[in-house]
Amino acid sequence: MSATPILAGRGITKNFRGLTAIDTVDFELHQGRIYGLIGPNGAGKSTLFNLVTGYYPLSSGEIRFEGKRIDGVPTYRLNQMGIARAFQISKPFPAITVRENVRIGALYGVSGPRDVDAVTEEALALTGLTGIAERMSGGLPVGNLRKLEIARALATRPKVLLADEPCAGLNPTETSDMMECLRSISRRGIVVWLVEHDMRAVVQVCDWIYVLEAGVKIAAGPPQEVIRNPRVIEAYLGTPMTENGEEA
Amino acid sequence: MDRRSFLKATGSSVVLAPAVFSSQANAQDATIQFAGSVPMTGAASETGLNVKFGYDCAVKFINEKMGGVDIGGKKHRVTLNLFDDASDPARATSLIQKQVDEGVNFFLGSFGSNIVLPTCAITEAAGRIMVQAGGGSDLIFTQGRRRVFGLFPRASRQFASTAAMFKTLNPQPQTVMFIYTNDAFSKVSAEGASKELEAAGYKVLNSIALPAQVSDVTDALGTVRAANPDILVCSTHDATSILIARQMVATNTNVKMLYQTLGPQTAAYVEALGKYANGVVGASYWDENAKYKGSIFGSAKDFAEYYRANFNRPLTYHMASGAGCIVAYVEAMKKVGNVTDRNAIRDALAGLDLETFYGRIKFTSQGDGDPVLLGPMVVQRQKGDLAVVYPTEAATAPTLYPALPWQDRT
Amino acid sequence: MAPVKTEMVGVEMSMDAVLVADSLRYAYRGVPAATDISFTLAQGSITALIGANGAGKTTSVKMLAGALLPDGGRILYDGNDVTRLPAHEVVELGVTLVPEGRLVFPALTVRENLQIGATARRASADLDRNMERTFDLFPRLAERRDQYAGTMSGGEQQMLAIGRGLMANPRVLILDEPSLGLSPKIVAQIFALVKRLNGEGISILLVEQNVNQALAIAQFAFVLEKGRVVKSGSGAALMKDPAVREAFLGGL
Amino acid sequence: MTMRIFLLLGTLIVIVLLPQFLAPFHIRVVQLFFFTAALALAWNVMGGLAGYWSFGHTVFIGMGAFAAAHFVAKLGLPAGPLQMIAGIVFGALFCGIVAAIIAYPILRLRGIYFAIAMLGIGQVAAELANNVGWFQGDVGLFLETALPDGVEPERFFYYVFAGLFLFTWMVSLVVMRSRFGYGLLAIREDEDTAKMLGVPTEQIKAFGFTISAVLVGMLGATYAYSLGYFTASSVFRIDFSLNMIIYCLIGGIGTLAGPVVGAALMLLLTQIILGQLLELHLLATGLVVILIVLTLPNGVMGLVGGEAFRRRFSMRAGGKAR
Amino acid sequence: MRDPHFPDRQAMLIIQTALNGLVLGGVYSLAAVGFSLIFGALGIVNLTHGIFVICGAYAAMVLFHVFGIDPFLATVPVAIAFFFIGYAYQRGLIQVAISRASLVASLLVTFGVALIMRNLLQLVFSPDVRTITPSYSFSSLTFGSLRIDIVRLIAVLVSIVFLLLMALVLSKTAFGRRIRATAQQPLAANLSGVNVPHVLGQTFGLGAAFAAASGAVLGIVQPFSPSSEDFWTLNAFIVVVLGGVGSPSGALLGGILLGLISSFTAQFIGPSYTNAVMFLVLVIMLLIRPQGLLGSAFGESR
Repeated sequence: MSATPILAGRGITKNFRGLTAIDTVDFELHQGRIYGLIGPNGAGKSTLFNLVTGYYPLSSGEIRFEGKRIDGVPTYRLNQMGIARAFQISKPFPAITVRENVRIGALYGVSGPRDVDAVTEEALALTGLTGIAERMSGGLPVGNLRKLEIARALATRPKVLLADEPCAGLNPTETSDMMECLRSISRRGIVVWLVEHDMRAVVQVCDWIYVLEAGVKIAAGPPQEVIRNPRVIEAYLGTPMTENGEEA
Repeated sequence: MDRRSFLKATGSSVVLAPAVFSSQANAQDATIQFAGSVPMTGAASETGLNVKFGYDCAVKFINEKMGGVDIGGKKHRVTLNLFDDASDPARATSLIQKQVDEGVNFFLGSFGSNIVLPTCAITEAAGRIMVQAGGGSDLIFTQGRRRVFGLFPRASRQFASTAAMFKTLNPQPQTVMFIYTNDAFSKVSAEGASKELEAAGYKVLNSIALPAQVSDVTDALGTVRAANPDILVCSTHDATSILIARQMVATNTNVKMLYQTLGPQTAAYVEALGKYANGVVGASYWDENAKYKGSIFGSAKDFAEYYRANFNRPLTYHMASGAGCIVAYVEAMKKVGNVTDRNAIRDALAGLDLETFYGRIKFTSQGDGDPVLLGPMVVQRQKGDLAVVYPTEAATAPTLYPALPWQDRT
Repeated sequence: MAPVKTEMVGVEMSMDAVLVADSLRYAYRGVPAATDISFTLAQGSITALIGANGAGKTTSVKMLAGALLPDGGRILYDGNDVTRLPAHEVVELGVTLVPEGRLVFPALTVRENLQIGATARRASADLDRNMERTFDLFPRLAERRDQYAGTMSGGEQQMLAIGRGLMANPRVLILDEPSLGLSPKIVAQIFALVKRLNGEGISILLVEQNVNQALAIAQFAFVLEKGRVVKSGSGAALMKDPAVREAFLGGL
Repeated sequence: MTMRIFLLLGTLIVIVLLPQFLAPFHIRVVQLFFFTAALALAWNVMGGLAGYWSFGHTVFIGMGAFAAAHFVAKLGLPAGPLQMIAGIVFGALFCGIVAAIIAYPILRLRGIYFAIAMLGIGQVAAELANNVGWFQGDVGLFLETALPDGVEPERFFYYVFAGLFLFTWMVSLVVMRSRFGYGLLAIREDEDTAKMLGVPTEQIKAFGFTISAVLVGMLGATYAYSLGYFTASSVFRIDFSLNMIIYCLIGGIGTLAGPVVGAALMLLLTQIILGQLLELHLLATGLVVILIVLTLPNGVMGLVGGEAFRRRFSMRAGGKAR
Repeated sequence: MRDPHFPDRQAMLIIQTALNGLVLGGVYSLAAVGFSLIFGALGIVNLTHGIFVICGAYAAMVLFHVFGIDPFLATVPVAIAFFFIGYAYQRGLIQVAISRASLVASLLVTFGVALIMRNLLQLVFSPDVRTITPSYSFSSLTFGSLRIDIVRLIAVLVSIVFLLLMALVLSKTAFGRRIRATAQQPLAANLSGVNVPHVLGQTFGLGAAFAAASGAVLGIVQPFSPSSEDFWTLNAFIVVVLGGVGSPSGALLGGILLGLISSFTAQFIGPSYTNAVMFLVLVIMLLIRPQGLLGSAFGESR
């Protein structure tokens, strides 16, 4: 990890009315990898993502994207620079079609010349949504909503994709599909950072995992290392796990 | 697809429109067609309805009692086409435009200068005539219009008779204060009165403008108590007048004379204030005891009797003014001898000088009512009834001045 | 997978069926969500409904709970037709659904949330006793009884939602994805709790995406696909079924 | 494509020739239709596309009218078409500038709060226009057009409003097809998500708001010209604001045709009702509104956005009411 | 010219103005209670609110003139009657519109009903201005040079009683708990055994009852006519937005704030600017604190 990280945070802290939600957290994301972020409910995972995407201002610390300070930059600008996010609770634009949803991502997103139609179709194809592109997104089942969430983020042509629980509510088979999708996104040179509770998925797909508990980073490292960390087991896993991420 | 549905919409409105707005332009020879709008709903509706009842009363009398009116040797019946403008000037303009386009020649006025002004601009531009008893704003008459007549003197001249009445009071009042609603008519009339009174040597202490809808005048009354004027003049809508009077009683704000242009004449005012209405002074443009008479209706008393026999709404001067408009029209038509020559009828109206049940109807060269002949009488609530206190020759009772403090009224 | 015939499903445990879904149908604004849902919940069992997203699981349990009126079919409870009963009357009979996504009342305190759970007449007399039991089951809720539910973490909210369901004194508890979005440690606690409640005599209908763990604790399970029940059997048997493994267990 | 061009040409020809076949009052009704439909379309840019429901759009009708009247008075041009164009352009520009200034603070509000804030702004402007002597809102302003000989005012304003309607329609069409329009749509659907997708929501809302204000200001100034004389109460009217919303809702909010259809429908209905049911016209109008809501829920349901207006309490998620 | 009593007078004027404002504020709060509840708990912007208020005034007027019942006593039967009217209205019309279309449809439906009712009131009672004037409506309390209209004072007391009642019902009773639960999560409330349609109807009925009862009192305070209904709807709207949606203390605070603004503007700037200043404060308030002074009593559910 010698090169400049594409996205890095140092000393990130966030206070809400005296409550410290995130406490001096550091992280570094490098090109070509898939990262995980795990921790108990309420540990601050979504808050950290909200800080990185400029949704909340930092209380202290700094975030750098490709070496440039980006804390304080508005959300849409960050997206135009190349940071995209897929939400935990799917937030499709319900009253328009799947294709239009993705198209909005393609129309805006990273600035510069683009072929909107091509980008849209590519994102649809990559997530396997081409077949239902004309359906209203409001009535889609959870699995397709998660894919739409990813497709839309992808259409903004990001360099970094933050995915907040893309597998919540998916069964193991659908989870595997989603992981495969994330891998192919990663192969296109997009850095993926993933919040996920499905440990089997996390262990299989991630190259590096950060663990948060009560706003504090308690562990970071390759999956096999992290799942054996007693503190992680105590705080998060409950029981030791096999190297596949299944309960031992 | 969007274009298609748009086309459909446009098309259907075109197809439907003629069916819907069947033209009433072809007035038959033996009718006189009057039209216009009045506020039957909305803020001005209380007085608006009064005026409408006046119009209705005149039409009913001419058609039923007189069996029509003889013009150019032919009996003419009167038709009346009134719409509700809901106290909304824009709605009124569209309704008037509709009637102009349907070929109506003779318009009756709505109530409220803010409605009369834009509507008379339309009738004037189309060369039609309007005789009205609801718009006193100077602007109606000072913009060079030739076909708009008002039965009332313009706002700035309406206070002449009242100022003269003040001169008769003993002890002589020294100070006057104004409260007025901030609309075209009330404002101008308050300003006109203020000038007139200052010229007559009274001290005008203060003028307070109120918005159209008020829920509290306690603060204004505080100012009144602090200034302690001899006379408080309110140029306000009837609801506001009631509110002012009631709160004056409640906060024991006493003046030697409370003068309210609109309010004391109405039944609602008496119902609301009961004994406290006694002593309040107002303006009235007509009274049934006045000794006027004319060919239609006969005397003022006859009008009052006919009205009461046929209509339930309590009689106020607005009914007489409304009926007076139609009487003025008909008298002018009788002179001309036909009901179609707009120009001749306009000239006849402009030259009218004729005694009617309403008084001697004569317009100034600018179209508003003659300030002397058609200016208001001063009335006062006395023992539950409305007494004329000025002009002296028409007076039915002397002015009670200074008025008793509120708590002593019976 | 071929649809299972309705009669076949009911037969093996019709003797002690507490809740029966018979050919239920439902469509949202013309889009079918359930076309032929038939299954039974045996008295005292844990029964799982599994299936892909959009297969009609949530629609099915909402119909059972009275929150959706079926377009066709019947629901039997203790042999009585309850198809057209609205939700609050279904609760009165002893069937409670803990909905997907928890849906706690965020601006009510924990205690108030639980009090609402005891709205039904069948439960109001036992309010205090049930409140104690819930606090015993979830010490975390007892600690936070006067805190607003909206300020709690996802795991705590899920516990509150289940606790609220228990306040209604249910004979049948329907849990719609209780493990959704929860960390492995909490998920384990939830499944342990489900077993414990079942041990206390409550029949449990479990909708889960966490198919491995659901099948591990369920005596019976029904597999839904495109709005119909296509397979049924014991949890253990389905776990071994290759088609089920292929479709829901990630092929492992 | 050719089909569309034919349709467009046909529409244009109909609009141009229509007055030849109509009585003056009918011309006036169609003129009123152009005016209200254009207002509804202009409101629709923010209300329908972005989901920002303004309850006070009449503020721009009033501001446009007042700005135009005071501007031409200052300018001292003789009454005539040139003066009128100057007045209308200034009225529109003035509204645009005011909208651009208030856009950032006011558009931070969402849902019902934005709606109420706009209502408040409308009321403040109306009260000031009515009570600050300089504005002359209480005594009224004259805004006259000297027409060439032989041109009747209703015909003249028919063509003026037809032109403005077509202009507003074209602007709406361009907006809806553009990247900017998709941005508005994204804001309506979910503003936070839109930000995450790189939509510069602040700028887009402000721009949309300004466009809407410019269009309404232009229409307001023209409306004042068509009245000839107006007071504050003739142009700052809450019912204007309400009508814009109701026309859009009834026709189908967020679409291009909806506001136009809604305006045509309601205008026809209310004209009939006003003409035929003197003392009952409020009652009849109320009944019509309720019946439309109950029988045409799809027209009304539209594509409503904004959290405050989202469906609530229909727990059965579009299912049958029990 | 120097006024020797200047400081004294100025102080008394400020005190009198503040008193007037407080009292007027009580009147505003009173008229906003029902609106606040319906808006807060059901999310319905009830454009029929002013109609309820005016109907309450007319009902009290009839009871006063025909049966000689004091308007303050009349609040009780009026409230009971309007509870049932409100309940039937919500379940029979508003809820139907909401389930067929959307929540926003309720806005249109209440708009339509307001038009209809206004028209009916005009037919029945004529558009004339009416008042209710029991003997005490002309009395006032006097402290030195300070004066307070006694009717308005009673109105303030009644408004405090109403607000306390509403606060108690919402926070302390099982019924209030059900209202709040339904407001936040209707589906979950239903699944917990709450008869949601019934509770929605009851909530609306309660709001209507408060509105009509306040109308009975307002009828003594100031003249009314069918066309004054929109004034009360608009005022209630402002009060609620200022104070905070659905919160009884918010309604009180909002009303008093509005009353003070109105009173001080009338005294020191001019009565014709009161509306302008009121709305200006509303807009500024929205920009600074859109949730109102006290926030929503029903959580962040809207």
